Amino acid sequence: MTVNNPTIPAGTDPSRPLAPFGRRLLTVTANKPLGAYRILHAADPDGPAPAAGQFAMLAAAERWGAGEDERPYLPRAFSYARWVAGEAQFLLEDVGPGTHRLCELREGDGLWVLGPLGRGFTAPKDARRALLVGGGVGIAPLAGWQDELGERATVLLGFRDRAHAAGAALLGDALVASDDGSVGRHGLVTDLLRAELDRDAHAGVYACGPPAMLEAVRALCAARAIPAQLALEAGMACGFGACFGCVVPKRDGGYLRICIDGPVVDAAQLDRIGEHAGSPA
Amino acid sequence: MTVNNPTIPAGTDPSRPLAPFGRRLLTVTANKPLGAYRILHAADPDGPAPAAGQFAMLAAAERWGAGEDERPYLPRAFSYARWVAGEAQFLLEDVGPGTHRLCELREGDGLWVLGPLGRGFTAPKDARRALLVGGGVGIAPLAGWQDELGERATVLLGFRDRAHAAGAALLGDALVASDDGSVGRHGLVTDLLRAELDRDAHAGVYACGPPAMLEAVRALCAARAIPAQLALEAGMACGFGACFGCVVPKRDGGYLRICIDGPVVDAAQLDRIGEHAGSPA
Amino acid sequence: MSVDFCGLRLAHPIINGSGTFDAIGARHAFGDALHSAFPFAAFVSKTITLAPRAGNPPPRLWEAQAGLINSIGLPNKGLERYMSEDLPELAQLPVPLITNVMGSTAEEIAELLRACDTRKEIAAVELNVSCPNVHTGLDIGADPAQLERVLRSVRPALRKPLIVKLTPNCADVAECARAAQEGGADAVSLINTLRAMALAPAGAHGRERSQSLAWLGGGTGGLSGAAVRPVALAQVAAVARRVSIPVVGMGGVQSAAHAHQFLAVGARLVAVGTESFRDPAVASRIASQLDDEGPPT
Amino acid sequence: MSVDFCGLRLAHPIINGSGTFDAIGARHAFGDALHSAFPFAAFVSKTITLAPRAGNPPPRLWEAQAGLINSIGLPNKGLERYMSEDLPELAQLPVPLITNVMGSTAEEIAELLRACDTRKEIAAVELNVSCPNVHTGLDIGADPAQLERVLRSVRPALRKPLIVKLTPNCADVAECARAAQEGGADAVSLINTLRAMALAPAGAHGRERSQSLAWLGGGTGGLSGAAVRPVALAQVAAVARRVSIPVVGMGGVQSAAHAHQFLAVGARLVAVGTESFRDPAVASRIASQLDDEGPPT
Ligand SMILES: Cc1cc2nc3c(=O)[nH]c(=O)nc-3n(C[C@H](O)[C@H](O)[C@H](O)COP(=O)(O)OP(=O)(O)OC[C@H]3O[C@@H](n4cnc5c(N)ncnc54)[C@H](O)[C@@H]3O)c2cc1C
Ligand SMILES: Cc1cc2nc3c(=O)[nH]c(=O)nc-3n(C[C@H](O)[C@H](O)[C@H](O)COP(=O)(O)OP(=O)(O)OC[C@H]3O[C@@H](n4cnc5c(N)ncnc54)[C@H](O)[C@@H]3O)c2cc1C
Ligand SMILES: Cc1cc2nc3c(=O)[nH]c(=O)nc-3n(C[C@H](O)[C@H](O)[C@H](O)COP(=O)(O)O)c2cc1C
Ligand SMILES: Cc1cc2nc3c(=O)[nH]c(=O)nc-3n(C[C@H](O)[C@H](O)[C@H](O)COP(=O)(O)O)c2cc1C
Ligand code: FES
Ligand code: FES
Repeated sequence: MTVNNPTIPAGTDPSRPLAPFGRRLLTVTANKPLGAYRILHAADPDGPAPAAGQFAMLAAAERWGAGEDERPYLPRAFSYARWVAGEAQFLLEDVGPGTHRLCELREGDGLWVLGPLGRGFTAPKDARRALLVGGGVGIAPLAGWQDELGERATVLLGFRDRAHAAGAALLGDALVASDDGSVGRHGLVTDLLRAELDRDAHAGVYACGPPAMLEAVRALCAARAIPAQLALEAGMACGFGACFGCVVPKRDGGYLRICIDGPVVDAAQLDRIGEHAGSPA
Repeated sequence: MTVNNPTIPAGTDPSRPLAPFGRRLLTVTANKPLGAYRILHAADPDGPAPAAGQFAMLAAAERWGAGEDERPYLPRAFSYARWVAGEAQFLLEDVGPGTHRLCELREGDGLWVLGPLGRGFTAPKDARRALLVGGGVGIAPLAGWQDELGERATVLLGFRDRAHAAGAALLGDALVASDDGSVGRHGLVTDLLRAELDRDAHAGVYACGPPAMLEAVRALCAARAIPAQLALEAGMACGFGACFGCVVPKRDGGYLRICIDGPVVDAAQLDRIGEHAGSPA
Repeated sequence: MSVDFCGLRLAHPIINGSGTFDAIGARHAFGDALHSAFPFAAFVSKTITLAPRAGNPPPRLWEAQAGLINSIGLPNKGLERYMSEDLPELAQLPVPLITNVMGSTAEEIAELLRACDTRKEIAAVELNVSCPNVHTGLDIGADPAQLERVLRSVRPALRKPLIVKLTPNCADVAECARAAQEGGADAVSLINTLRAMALAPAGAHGRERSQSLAWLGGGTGGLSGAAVRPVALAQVAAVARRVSIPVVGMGGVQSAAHAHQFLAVGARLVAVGTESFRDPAVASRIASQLDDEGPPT
Repeated sequence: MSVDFCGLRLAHPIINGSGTFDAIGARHAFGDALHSAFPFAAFVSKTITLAPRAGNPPPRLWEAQAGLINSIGLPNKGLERYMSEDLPELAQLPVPLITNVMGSTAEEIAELLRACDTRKEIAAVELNVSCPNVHTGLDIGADPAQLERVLRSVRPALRKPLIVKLTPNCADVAECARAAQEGGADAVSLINTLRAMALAPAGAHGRERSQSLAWLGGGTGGLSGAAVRPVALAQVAAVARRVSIPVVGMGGVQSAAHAHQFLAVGARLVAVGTESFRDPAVASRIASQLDDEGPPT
């Protein structure tokens, strides 16, 4: 019931490139501020290119409970924001010991990476346009997806304030809303989404952000029968299906493990999205 | 039986200046290599001046299990090598995670210090000369003691090899032996001691070093009825008498807690010195 | 460094802890590479119960200092679908399969054992008498007399090696192990997780004040990982001294040095659990380092 | 934030764990400053036994990941010298004194309690039924029925509050707490250390190969400190739900936030143990931070 039964054999699903077995040691090539966030770059010359929406489990090579232990103890999950020419990019928000440690990393530091993991976005099967809806640090997986979709994609982003809205620069050309009205439209990104759907409902929605936002997107799309793919988040220990920790309830009972059944999940599979599925921002 | 019953009321024993209650945050002013060792300096403007032979419990302010935990978890004990004009000096040998972390500290870093702790050396009551006998990193407490005794002190030091023998520079004018013969006399520091005692037995011995060395010193002095003060070491959790972890067996049964009954102990109180009392070098 | 374990010839002494590696799930992540580089000398499945279980509501995880608290709640497909859906896939693994089962009565356990007995894909059965996350009413594993009685009654149902996974949440684990041996166990394994709890951090994201204090959806959970290793080592040592059957030691193993310690106090095999979450391939590294260094002296 | 505890009015809810602070020893280190800045709202002495005990041979300590394993072995002067030598000194402390005692039979315990009963310096007695370092033959604290029986028989010997310090190494600590309450305890305290073990590191300095594998002179020891906090919190919560008498919670408390957690799950007082080794004054800081923040909500 909680186990995914993919119809596509492992290794042939384009939304799911496989990870090499075992974590690998990459080198940080840059770590730059972007408003309230940071963008961490790591050279990944041999790593398979991820699909947009996939993620990796990251841990700093030093001072991350490796051998002699501390908290952070387990690796942390991060969406690939982009993967360009053998370099992975991650968008980080410092919310606790793990993200804090990663935010500190400097060029040349070691980074343990297990990935790419999970299932990414899949493109609309018809000519409908793609609405990419991101909230806070949840904009990360939309960057690579926008790159891939190109002109078909309209990007709607929401942030709490100006410092966070600076993160919008990660993507091209986006409509922005902010909670405090300091940047773009004063209000929620779901207001932007409603307006877009009112204008033209022949769309597919791709969303990532905090649980309340994803729930609003889900409800909005469900009410209008618009297909939506939601990139969920949940506390993870392993990232590869081993711990059964990262679950979200399915519409028809039981749970999905979002590390292997997601993180990108068809909204139709879900019931109301609770507080424990969504990015922390 | 294991509790010390000092005849001198607390605070009036010159070999035992009191520590302020609670650890205090000092600033590292220097950390320099000395052969295989390092000398760590920390500004201690308000700290009471220690007696030679006293020690402090040290922990780095960052990355030392403070709040979010790791090993090193507990503080570590170090003899004051010197305390000059409000600056404490410690001689460090990197033998594990705690000493490693301390060896890494840089100027400006924070250092938690609890001290001065324990009972230091006491000067010979008559005109006899003082023989200071140190082995490896155990030379540390002899530095301040030599400063205090001045000309009365003859210093004999033993090291395993040339890199360690460079530590002899911590003290003035010393006779050196090395295990590999690379520096000074080829042999043990106890060979030097035997020769000195053969030459002039009207002496008091002050020794610090690995257990086997201290045991040899003890046996030598006991055989010749020469008074000896030994600065012992043992694994410590607290340093102030709380945990009963740092014990060495007493001659007449029971144990001493070397953090409050020592670390400097009259050799006559001890039986054979086992492997768990002595510095690691 | 091949090892004999209850008549099974294993390539090395490192296996996985039940519930800490899902060979079917992991294949979605790693593809066939998982099989060609399979890290464990035998594969232990997650606990299977007669009826399907959804498991506990989230959150199911809490990171402790040098440890992990989980409150997974034994989600599984139930015996029937495990047999029909999972066994064929697990049979493709390059190593022997140990199926872990749990039942809350002797009848249930006997039924689970009988089912395992008939399937040649299963090399041995591990009986979980210890999971602290699920309230089985009576925790048979903590009471030696009851444990022995139950085992005596169910043992005839299985003609394969039976490993009893003891609970660490008991007064005298060695006595429980002895009872397991008397009751017919061919081996014992330990430790399972220590009963533990975490509170929601003040002002935790999305957490409303009205909700219960407990962070985990299941209320309490089980502690694993580095933090429990000293407890695990003491329990494994005590058990190995008391029984003559082989012991599978686990709890916080992170390196070959740790594995050595469990072998040194008398374990025949060592299982890696939480550490696989930090690196799924860690067990291979541990096994090959053990190999390089030879058996511990 | 003053607290009523068994009729004692305490300035705040933070006390020390038995055996983790020696107010007499510490005075040699800190002098009178110790008394003027005394960090605990009551002082709990190290366990006292009828006869003097030397304690275990060294080494007695092992640092674990985020924890400490000790094998001290309850060294103490014995009841008589405690009463004659230590009590007068401890009576000078600015806070009430709780004397911790341990006996291996009901008779021994009754004798200890009777002796404490006569001395007005002693405000309350804590009975240690749980120390894992010493083999008392029967570990009365782990068996609820036996615990209740012993307490019923010894309780009349003491007209002061009796705190029973439970053992965490048992199958159902809440049941043991209930038994303590039935047997006449006025409060329970927990957790004591978890039974644990450490092996000598390969090639440890000075350690000869021929010696036993165990690092600690006492063989096994008890784990305390941050690593045990999740286990402690679960046990304290379970006990507080089961009994109506006050609970003293401890195990890995390092900060006011941690103390809050124990209070939130139902502890009346919180004891600080191992963390005092990292900073002897930490309990003052915790108490004043609790005070600033007011009672937990
Ligand atoms: C698929 C996926 C993709 C993600 N992508 C990104 C991304 O691109 N960028 C990004 O910045 N983040 C991303 N996240 C979120 C990121 O993984 C978390 O922010 C990170 O794990 C937090 O770790 P931390 O140590 O910094 O904070 P933690 O302290 O571990 O936790 C942060 C939150 O977890 C809870 N928490 C607090 N303490 C604990 C504890 N002890 N144990 C368990 N939970 C606790 C609280 O709700 C807290 O707010 C993603 C998550 C997932 C699952
Ligand atoms: C009074 C006193 C004065 C001292 N003065 C000095 C000094 O001036 N300079 C100096 O360099 N050192 C001094 N020492 C020794 C110093 O305290 C130790 O070297 C230090 O504590 C080692 O800590 P670590 O973390 O580096 O190594 P650890 O790993 O803690 O231990 C080093 C040794 O302890 C044992 N050990 C290994 N693992 C553990 C463990 N997990 N738990 C417990 N023991 C373990 C082994 O025997 C090992 O060789 C002094 C000690 C005392 C008691
Ligand atoms: C997430 C998780 C799930 C677990 N599930 C099971 C299980 O289903 N059955 C079982 O017998 N043990 C289960 N365990 C216990 C482990 O097999 C193992 O006994 C324990 O985690 C100690 O080992 P470790 O510290 O190496 O993880 C689980 C442990 C974890 C962390
Ligand atoms: C070194 C040491 C000695 C202890 N001695 C005793 C003792 O004599 N009597 C007792 O009841 N508990 C004793 N304990 C247990 C503590 O009182 C406390 O229950 C336990 O350490 C958990 O708290 P902590 O994690 O804050 O240390 C001792 C603990 C330590 C670490
Ligand atoms: S994170 Fe472990 S199963 Fe998903
Ligand atoms: S180090 Fe704790 S009593 Fe000496």
